[in-house]
Amino acid sequence: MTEKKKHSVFIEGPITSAFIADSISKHSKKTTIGGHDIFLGQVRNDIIDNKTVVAIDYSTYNEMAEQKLHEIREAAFANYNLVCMHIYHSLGTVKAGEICLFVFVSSIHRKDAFDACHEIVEQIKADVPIWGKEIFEDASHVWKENKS
Amino acid sequence: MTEKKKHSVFIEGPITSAFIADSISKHSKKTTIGGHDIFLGQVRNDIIDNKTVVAIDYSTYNEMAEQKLHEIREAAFANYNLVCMHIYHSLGTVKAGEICLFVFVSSIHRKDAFDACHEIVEQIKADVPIWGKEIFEDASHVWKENKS
Amino acid sequence: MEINLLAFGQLAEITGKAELRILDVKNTNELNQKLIEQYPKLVAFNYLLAVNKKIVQGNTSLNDKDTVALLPPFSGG
Amino acid sequence: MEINLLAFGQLAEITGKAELRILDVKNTNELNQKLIEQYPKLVAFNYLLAVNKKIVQGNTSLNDKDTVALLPPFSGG
Repeated sequence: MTEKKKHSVFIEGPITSAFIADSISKHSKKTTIGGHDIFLGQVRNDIIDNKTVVAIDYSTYNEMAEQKLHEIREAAFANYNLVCMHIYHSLGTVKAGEICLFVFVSSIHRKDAFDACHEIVEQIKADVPIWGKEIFEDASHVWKENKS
Repeated sequence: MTEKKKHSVFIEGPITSAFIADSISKHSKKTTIGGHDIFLGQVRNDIIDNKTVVAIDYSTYNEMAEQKLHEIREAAFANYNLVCMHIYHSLGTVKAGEICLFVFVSSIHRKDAFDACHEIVEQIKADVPIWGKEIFEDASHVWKENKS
Repeated sequence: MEINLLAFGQLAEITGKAELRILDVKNTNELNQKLIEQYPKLVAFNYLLAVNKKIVQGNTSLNDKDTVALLPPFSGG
Repeated sequence: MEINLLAFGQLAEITGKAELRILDVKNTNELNQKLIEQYPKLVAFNYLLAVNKKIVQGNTSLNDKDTVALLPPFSGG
């Protein structure tokens, strides 16, 4: 098994810019890193049937999601030359304009970080059991569905 | 001409995580954005001929760099569906572990942000007149050269 | 025998509960049959089944105490 | 006629100054010739020329008050 540190992926509510800044600054001691690629998913105020999305309420099948994320993580380390990677996803309510997903990939040379980050984000969207309920101003909702 | 806001790309010294956090949080009012891709270049403590790089001292041909960066920016907006983009690069001394490049691309759908961010970083490295002098512990130096 | 059924997202709205006990189903075909009888809305619904956290395709036999999850289309990120 | 020559990075180390006046060169070939006479180390050096902020390839004529920059390989990022 690897020695990569494990922490919970899920965060209650939005991912704050202070949290992201703190993650970035923790990497200043890892001086083999030459590039970081960071993806942030932000909740859009989409208009669906004339109603505006004001928030997304996220839920998950936690045990299965953690297992799937572990597989995604192991595959990324096997396929790319990475120094480290971190994935955080919100649960509960995230308002339009707030951050719900934070994928942070660091490598010696930039290409690994770019390619791995993009692939990880696609895998999270396609394979991890997380559901987003889009909430409108009038408190009605629809269930979001990711397109492949 | 476009209405995209222009600000200076160059920052004296390292780009701090507080600066990055502030940039991220400014985007929470742009609620058409669904994804951000951020690239951060970090100074590595490479070992060259048994000597360890402790910092890079960056200089530029400012007028030409600003013009080239303007072209890169215009091309990215022409070729991708972007909501906004920002480029910051350090001048002067940036120590190993500190951030020297910050490219921040935001779009409605993630693919535009990913593709544009990667392309912009490659163009900055290949086409913008910036030079990095790698400084060793003993204050001697070598000039860095980007590989294509 | 008894299986533990978990329903997520929109499927939990249809079943009315996030967790149910289901008795006497030998495989996923029988389970789907039973669920559709109980919740006719499921017929029109596109979902996957996970048995003990692994997604299964086609008819799969079930054992006592298995956990089966009804997974609507994912929408994380 | 006079051109304004800018030298950057390692090239400024070779010329000893970031900015020089060069007299009586009609084109970039003449300029390169003159520079190599003055700074023999430049022979081995790979650099580009920008005339008024535009990179030029091949021999290019120069006008009075043009700004020519000596650009060593870039290493930003």
